Amino acid sequence: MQLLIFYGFGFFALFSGIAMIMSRQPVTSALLMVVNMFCLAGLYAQLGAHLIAVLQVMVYAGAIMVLVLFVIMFLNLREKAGIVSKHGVMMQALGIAALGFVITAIIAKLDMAKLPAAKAPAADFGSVAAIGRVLFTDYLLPFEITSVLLLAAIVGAVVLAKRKV
Amino acid sequence: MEMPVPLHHYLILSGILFSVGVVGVLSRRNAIIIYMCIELMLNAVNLTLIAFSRQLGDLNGQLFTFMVMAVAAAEAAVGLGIIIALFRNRQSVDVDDVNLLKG
Amino acid sequence: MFDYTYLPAPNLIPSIVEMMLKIVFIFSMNMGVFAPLLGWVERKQSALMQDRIGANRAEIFGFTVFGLLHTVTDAIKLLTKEDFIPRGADRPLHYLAPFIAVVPSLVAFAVIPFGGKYMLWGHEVNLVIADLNVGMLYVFAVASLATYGAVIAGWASNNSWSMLGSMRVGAQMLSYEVAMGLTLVGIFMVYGSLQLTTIGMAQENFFHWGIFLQPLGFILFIACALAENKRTPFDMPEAESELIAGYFTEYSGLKFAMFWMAEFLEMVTIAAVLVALFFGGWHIPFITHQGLIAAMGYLFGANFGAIAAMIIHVAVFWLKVVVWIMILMLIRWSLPRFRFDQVMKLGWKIVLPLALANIFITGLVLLAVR
Amino acid sequence: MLNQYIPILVMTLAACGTAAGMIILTSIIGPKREFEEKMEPFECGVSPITDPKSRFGVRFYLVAMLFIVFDIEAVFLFPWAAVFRELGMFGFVEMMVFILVLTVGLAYIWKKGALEWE
Amino acid sequence: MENRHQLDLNTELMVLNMGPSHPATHGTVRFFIKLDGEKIIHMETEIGYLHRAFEKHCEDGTWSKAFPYTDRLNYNSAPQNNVAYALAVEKLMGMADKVPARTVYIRTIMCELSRMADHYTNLGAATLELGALTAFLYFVEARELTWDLIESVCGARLTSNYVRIGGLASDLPEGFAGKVKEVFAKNRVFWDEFDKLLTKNRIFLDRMRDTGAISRDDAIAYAFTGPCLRAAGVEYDVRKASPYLAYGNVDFDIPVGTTGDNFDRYLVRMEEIRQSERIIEQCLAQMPSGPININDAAVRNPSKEEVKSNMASMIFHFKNTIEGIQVPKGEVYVPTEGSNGEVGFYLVSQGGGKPWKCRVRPPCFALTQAMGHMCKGSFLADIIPTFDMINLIGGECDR
Amino acid sequence: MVANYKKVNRGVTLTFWERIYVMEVMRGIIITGRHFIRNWVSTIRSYVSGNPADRGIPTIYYPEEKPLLPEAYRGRPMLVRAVDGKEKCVACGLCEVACPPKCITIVGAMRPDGTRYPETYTLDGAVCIFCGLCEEACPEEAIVMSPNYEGLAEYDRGLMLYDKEALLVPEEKLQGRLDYIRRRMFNKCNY
Amino acid sequence: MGVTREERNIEAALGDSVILTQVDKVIGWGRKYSFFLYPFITACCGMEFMSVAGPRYDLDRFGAALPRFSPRQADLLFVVGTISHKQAPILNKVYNQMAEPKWVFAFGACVCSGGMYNNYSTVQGIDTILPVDVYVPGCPPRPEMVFDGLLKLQELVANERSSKWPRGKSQYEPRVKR
Amino acid sequence: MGRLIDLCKRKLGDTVLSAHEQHGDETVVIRKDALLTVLRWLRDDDAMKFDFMMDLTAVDYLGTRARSERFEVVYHLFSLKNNHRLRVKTLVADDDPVTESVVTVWVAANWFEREVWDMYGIIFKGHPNMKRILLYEEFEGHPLRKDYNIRKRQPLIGPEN
Repeated sequence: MQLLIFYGFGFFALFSGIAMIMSRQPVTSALLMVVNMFCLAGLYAQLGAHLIAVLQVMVYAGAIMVLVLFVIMFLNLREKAGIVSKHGVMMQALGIAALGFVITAIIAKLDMAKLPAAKAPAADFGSVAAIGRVLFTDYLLPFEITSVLLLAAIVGAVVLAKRKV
Repeated sequence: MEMPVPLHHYLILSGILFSVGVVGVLSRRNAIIIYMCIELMLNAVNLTLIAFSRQLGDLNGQLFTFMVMAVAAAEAAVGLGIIIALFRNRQSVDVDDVNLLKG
Repeated sequence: MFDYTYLPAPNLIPSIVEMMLKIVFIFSMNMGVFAPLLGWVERKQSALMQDRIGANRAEIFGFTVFGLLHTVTDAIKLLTKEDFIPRGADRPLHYLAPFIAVVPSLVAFAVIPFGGKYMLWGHEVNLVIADLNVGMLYVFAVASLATYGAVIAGWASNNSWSMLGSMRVGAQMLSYEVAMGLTLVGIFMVYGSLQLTTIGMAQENFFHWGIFLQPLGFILFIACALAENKRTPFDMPEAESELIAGYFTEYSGLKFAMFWMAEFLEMVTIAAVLVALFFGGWHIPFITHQGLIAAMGYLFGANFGAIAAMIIHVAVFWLKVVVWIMILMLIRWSLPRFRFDQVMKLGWKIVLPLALANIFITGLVLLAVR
Repeated sequence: MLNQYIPILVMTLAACGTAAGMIILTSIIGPKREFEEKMEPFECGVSPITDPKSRFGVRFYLVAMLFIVFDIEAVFLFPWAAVFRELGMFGFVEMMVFILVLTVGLAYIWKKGALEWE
Repeated sequence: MENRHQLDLNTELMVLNMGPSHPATHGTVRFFIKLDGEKIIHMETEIGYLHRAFEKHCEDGTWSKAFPYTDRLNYNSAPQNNVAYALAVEKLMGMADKVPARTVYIRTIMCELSRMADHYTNLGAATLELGALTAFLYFVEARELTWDLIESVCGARLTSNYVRIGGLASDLPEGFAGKVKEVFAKNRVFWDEFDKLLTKNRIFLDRMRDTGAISRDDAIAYAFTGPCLRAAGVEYDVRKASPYLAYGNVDFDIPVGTTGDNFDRYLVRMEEIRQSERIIEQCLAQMPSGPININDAAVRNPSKEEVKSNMASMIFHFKNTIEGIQVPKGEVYVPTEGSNGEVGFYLVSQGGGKPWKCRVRPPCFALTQAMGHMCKGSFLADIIPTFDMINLIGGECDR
Repeated sequence: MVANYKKVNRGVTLTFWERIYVMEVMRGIIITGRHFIRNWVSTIRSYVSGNPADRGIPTIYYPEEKPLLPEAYRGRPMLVRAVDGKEKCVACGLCEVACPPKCITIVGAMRPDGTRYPETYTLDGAVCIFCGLCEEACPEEAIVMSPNYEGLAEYDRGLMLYDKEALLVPEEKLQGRLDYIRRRMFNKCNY
Repeated sequence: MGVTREERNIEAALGDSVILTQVDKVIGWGRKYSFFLYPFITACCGMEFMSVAGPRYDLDRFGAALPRFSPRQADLLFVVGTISHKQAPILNKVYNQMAEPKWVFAFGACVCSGGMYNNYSTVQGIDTILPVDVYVPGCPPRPEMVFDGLLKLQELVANERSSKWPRGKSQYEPRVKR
Repeated sequence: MGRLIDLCKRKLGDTVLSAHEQHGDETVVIRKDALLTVLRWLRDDDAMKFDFMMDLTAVDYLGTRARSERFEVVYHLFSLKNNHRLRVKTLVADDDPVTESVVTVWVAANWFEREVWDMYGIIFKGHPNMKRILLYEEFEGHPLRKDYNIRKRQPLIGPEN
C-alpha cells in the first residue's frame, strides 16, 4: 500500500517533471510544475513531514508558481518554433547519460547498512508545534536572518520591476 | 519501526528529478523554464532532506527544507524580477539572447 | 494514534466504513444539497430582499415546491447547452480551468469538523474527514490552488475581457490569501493549535467562542473570505457591468456552471470555517459536549444516546453554517462593489496592517493574562 | 498518521472524478455547430481589435511578488502561533522583530508607491 | 514619469471595445478605450446606434402627429418632452398665454412626476451597475408607483402621448391628489432606504466621489445642462432662469453641487426627487378648476357629440386631422428643463399643417460628448458611474 | 414663492464608524434583511391562509392574477359593434390618416341603405403603438382603445395582422372606455 | 457554413427511439423554466424591461431572471428596443455568437416590425435579419404582454424536438466587414 | 427691435445681414466669412457673454429660397451671466456647403457640427474630426435634406427593404 502510494506519486512527479521540460507552452510547463509540486507534497506527507507537505502546496504551488504563471502571462511568452536550442538534442542525450550515471553512483555508494536504522519518530513528528518548537529555539538566527532576506527580496523586486528608482 | 518505503527509493527518485532539472537547465533557452528547472532541482534536494529526516527521526532536515522554501520564495521574487528586467531590455527571455559575455 | 502499519483487521473495517460514510456525507452535503440548493436559496433570498417572489413556476404534475425545481431545470438546461471554445483559445487549458476551480472547493472541506468525538460500540467516531494537525493550513493550501482555475480560465479564453478578469482575479485572490492567513494567526495563538478539532473542542464554553476572543480577527477574516469568494462587493473579476462576465465570459453550459458551483461551495467552506473557528463549531451554547452525550445517553442508552447527540451536534453545526451562508448572501445583495484599486488598497493597506496589529495585541494580551 | 491522508486522497479522487465527469458530459451532450463568426471571441458584438494576450501592467506582477514575501511571513507565523504559549515572552519578542523587519519592507513598498494603482 | 505607460516595461496598450452591446453602455454607445493596465489613456465615444430619424418623421407628419415621436426622445420622462414640444408650438402660434390655468398646473405636475421617474431610473440603474442590485429594485418599485400615477392620468406607463397643442388629452382622474399622497408616502420610504443603503456607504462613496469630475468652466464649455451642470456648481436651471408653466408660482429649491463629480450628480438628483415631490404637492394644492383645452376649434379636436351635431366642428375636425393644425410661418426656440438638462425645441414653420423643421436640443448629446474628457486618466471601472450619472438616453441623444 | 439655489450637502464627512465599513455593511444588511424577513413571513402567511392579499410583496402573479388597470389605460384598439350588430365605423379614413405608424388600412363600402361601412378593416398589431390618436380622430366613437392587453404575443408576425372580425367587439364590452372618453377626454368642461 | 464534423446533437447520439421523445420532453421541461437572458437593450422598451425584471412583475418567477451578458451563457436573446441599421450587424453577431440552443424574443413594436419608425435608419422588424421565435407587440409592451410572450415561448420550447438543434447562424452576412 | 439686435447691429455693422425678433426670440443673420470673429466676440464681450452654445443645427430651405441660401446654420446661444438668449444664423449655399467650424470657440460644437454634417452634408472647415456621428460610414447621402426620401434605406445587413 505504502509502496503503491510512493510509486503513484513518484511516477507522476517524474512524468510531470519530464513533461515540463519538454513542453512547448510555458503555461503548460508551469502547470506541470504545479503537478510536480503536488506529488512531492504527497511524498512529504508520506514521510511524516506534515507541515512541510502543506507548505509545499501553499508556498510552491500556491505562491511561487502563481508568480511564474503571472510572469509568463504578463510577458505574453509564446515560444517560437525552435524551443529547444540547436544543440538541445545532444544536450538531452548527455543529460540522460548523466542521469544514469548519477543514479548508479547513488546506489553504488549508498551503503544502507551504515545508516542508523529508522527510528519510530515521536508522536508529533513533523507537526506544526514540533517544527515551531525547533524553529524558534535552535533555528532562531536563521529565522531572523530570513526576515532580512525577505526584506532584501522586497526591495530587490521593487527596484527591478519599477523602472523609476 | 521500519520506514514503509525504503530510503533509497526516495533517494533514487530525487536523483532522477535532479537530473531532469539539470537536463532542463542545459537544454532549454527560455529563462522561465530554466528557472522552473532550478526549482525542480531544489525540490529534489528537499525530498532527500525530508527522507533522511524521516530515516533519522530528526527534525533538522525538515527545518532545512523550511528554510529552502523561504529562500526559494525570495529567489522567485528577485529572480523573476531579473527576468522581467531582462525582458525589458532585450524583448526576450531567451538566455541565448541575453548572453552578457557576447555583449 | 500513530501507526504506519495497518490497524488490526477488526478495527480496519469500521474505520473504512466510518471514513466512507463521512466522505459520502460531506459529498452529498456539498454536491447534493448545497451546490443546487444554494442556487435556489440565493434566488429566493435575493428575491425576498428585493420585494419579489422569485422563481416559483417550474412544476412537475402541478407541484412547484417553492421553485426548488428551477434548480433541476437549470441543471438540465446547462447540461444540454452547447459546449463552446472560441477560436484562438487554448483548448486543453480551457477544459482544465473549470476543473481546477471546482476540485479545491470540494476538497477543502476535509479538515473541518462537523461534530465532535463519540464512542459508538467501543469505536471512536471523530466527525471530521481528516483530522490533520496542520488543520487550517490545509484549507489555505487548497484555497491557494483555486486561483489557478480563474487565472487560467481567463488566459485560455482568448478574450480581452476574460484576460482583464483573470489578471484581476489573480491579484485579488493573492492579496487576500496573505491577509486571510494573517488574520487567523490570532485565533491560532489563542487556542494554541491549528487543528480545527482542537479549536472546536476549545470552544465548548460559550464565552470561549472565537468571536469573543478575536473580534477584530473575525471582521478581518470575513472581509478576506468575501474577497476570496469573489462575490459582491468584491466581484471585480466577474463584474458584469465592467467586464461582461469576467474570466468566464467565453464559457458556456456546464463548464460555466462549474465556476458558479465552485463559488457556492467556497461559500459553504467559508461559512463552515467561520462556524468552526468563531462560532463554537458544533457546540450548543451553555451545553457541554459531554453533557449532551450524557443527557442523551440517559434518555436513549449509551450508544443510541451518542448517536442522538451526534445528530444534534451535526444539525447544530449545519444550522450555523446555513445561517452564515444567508448572512453572506445578505451582504452580497446589499452592497455595491468596490473598484479594483480600492480592493487592493483595502487588502494591503488596511487589512494587512490591521492583521499584524491584531497579532501583536493578541500576543500582548495573552502574555499579560498568563 | 498517514491514514489521515487517505480520506483526503479518496476525496480528491472523487472530486476529480466528479469534475471531469461534468466536463466530459457537457462536451458530449449538447448540440454543436461551429462557424467562423461564432468562434470569434465575444467583444460586445464587434470583432476584437487587438490580441487580448497583450502585456499587462507591471503592478500585477508586483502584487504577486509581494504576496510571496508576505506568504512566507505568514508561513513562519503559523508554527509560531501554535507554540506561542510555550515560547512565552522570548518567542513574542523574537517574532516581533521578524514582523518589524517585514513591516519596514511593507512601509518601503508603500512609500515607493508599489501599492498604488495609479 | 510623464509618460509612464511608455516607459513602463513596454506595456502594450490594450485597445478595448466597450459596447455597444455591453451591460454598462445601455446598448447604444460604443467606447473605444486605450488601456494601460486598468487606466484609461484615451477614450473615444461613438453614438448613433439608436438614430431613429425623429426630425425626419416630424417633418413628415402633421404638427400633432409629432407627439408620439417626442414621447420616445427621453423615454424616461415622456410627458416632459410632450410639454416642451407643445409649449414651442403654442408659442409659435402665439397662444402661449391662452392656455388654461388648469392645464398649466397639470402639465407641471406631469413634468415633475416624470422627472421623479427619470431620476429613480437613473439612480437605480447606476447602483445596479455598481453592483447593488437590491437598491436598484427598490427604486424600480418606487418608479413603478410613480408610473402608476402617470398611467392613471395618461393611459400609458411610459410613452404617455398626453399633451396636445393648446391642452391635454384628458383631465386628471378623480381622486388623483389622494393617490399622489399615498404614492409619495411609499416612495419616501424607498427613498430613505436607498439613501441609507448608499449615501454614507463608504464603498459607494469611494466609487462615486472624485470620479468623472468636470470643472465648472469645462462644464460650461461643453454646454452641460441640468443636474450635471448644477453638480459642477453652476447655478442654472431653466425653471428658475426663465420660469415656464407654473414654476414661477411654487416654492422649491434647486440643488447645486460643488465639484462636479459623480457623487455631486448623485446628490443633486436625489435632492431633485424630493423637490419634485414638493412642487407636485404645491401644484395640487393650488390646482384651479376649469377647462383643460383652449376653446378654439382650429386647434383642438371637438367633442364627439359636437362633431356629430355641428357641421362647422366636423369640418374643423376633419381638416385638423387630415391637414393638421395650421401654424403660422415663423421660428421659435423654447427651452425647458428636462430631467437631464435643457430640452429645447427649435421649430420652423413655413405655414401649413406640417413642421418645416423640428429640432430638439438633446441634453445628453452634449453630456456624452464630454465622456472622453471626464474619463481620461481614470480607471476602467470609473466609466460606469460616470456614464450612469451622465444618464445617456439613447432616444434623446441619437434621436 | 420662488425657486432658490441650494448647495447640496456634499456632506459626507464620514464618522469613524462609517469609515471602517463594518457599520455601513451592518446597516445595509439590516435594511435588506428587514425586507427579507418581512417578506418571508408575509409570504408564508399568505401560503398558509391562501389569501394573496397577505403577501407583503407587490408582485403580481401574472397569468393567475391580473393587475388593476386605471380606466385611462390604452390597450389594443378595438372596433365597436353597435347594439344592432353592425359596425359603427363609417370608413371615413380619419384614423388611417391620424395613425402615426400608419398601421390601419380601410376599404370602405356602401350598405344597401346608403350608410358607409368598412368592407375590410386591417390593423397591423405588430406596428401599432397604442398611442390612441385613432380614437381621438374617430368622429363616430367607432374605434376605441380597449383595456385589453392579453394574448397579443404571437409566434408569427403575420398572425398579428388583425382583420375586422378580430377587431369588432360588442359595445357593452367597451362601455367603460366609451364612458371615459366622453367624461374625461371630450367632456364639454374641457374646453 | 454547412454541416461540420463537430456538429452533433442528442438525437444523433442516441439514435431514434421511443425513449427519445421522453428525453426530449424532459429536456424541453428543463429548458423552458431556465432561460438565461441576453438583454439586447437599446431603447424605450428597456425601461419596461426593467419593470419586467423588477419587483412588481418579477421575471424571475418564470425562471428567467439571470441576465447573462455573455452570449455564450445565454439562451434567450431578448431584443428590446429599436434596431437601427447601424446596430443590426451587431445584433446579428451577438445572435451568431450565442451557444446553441438559442431563442429570440422580439420585445416591442419596433423589434417586431419597425413600429412607428418606418424610415431610412430603422430595421423593419428583426425577423428580416434573424429567426424570431416570439413577437410581443406594444410600444412598449406592458409587462403582462411580455409574460404572455414568455409563456408562449415556454410552450414552444417544451414541445420542441431536440433534432431542431443546432440551428446555426442567421441567414445574412453583413455587407460590410468591420 | 430687441436690445441684443441693436447691440449687434451697432457693433458689427454690415456683417449682420438681417435681424428679426419673433415671439421674443432675437435672431441675427451673420455673413459667413465673419462668423468666427462674430461668435468669438459674442462669447467674450461683457454685454453679450454667451458662454453656452446651447444648440447648433441647420435648416434646409430647399424649394423656398434661392439655392445660394439653401441652408441655414443656426446657433442658439445662451448667456449664464446675463440670462439672455440669441439665435445666430448663417447662410450656406447648396453648391458649396462649407462653413467655418466653431469648435475653437465652444468645445461643445464638436459633435453638433458632426451631426449637421451627417444630416445635412454641410462641411465645417477646421473641424478636428469631420466624420459621421449618428449614421454609419457606409451611408450615402444626408437624410435631413429635403430631397432625401424618408424611406430610402441603406442596410448593412439583411434585405434591401
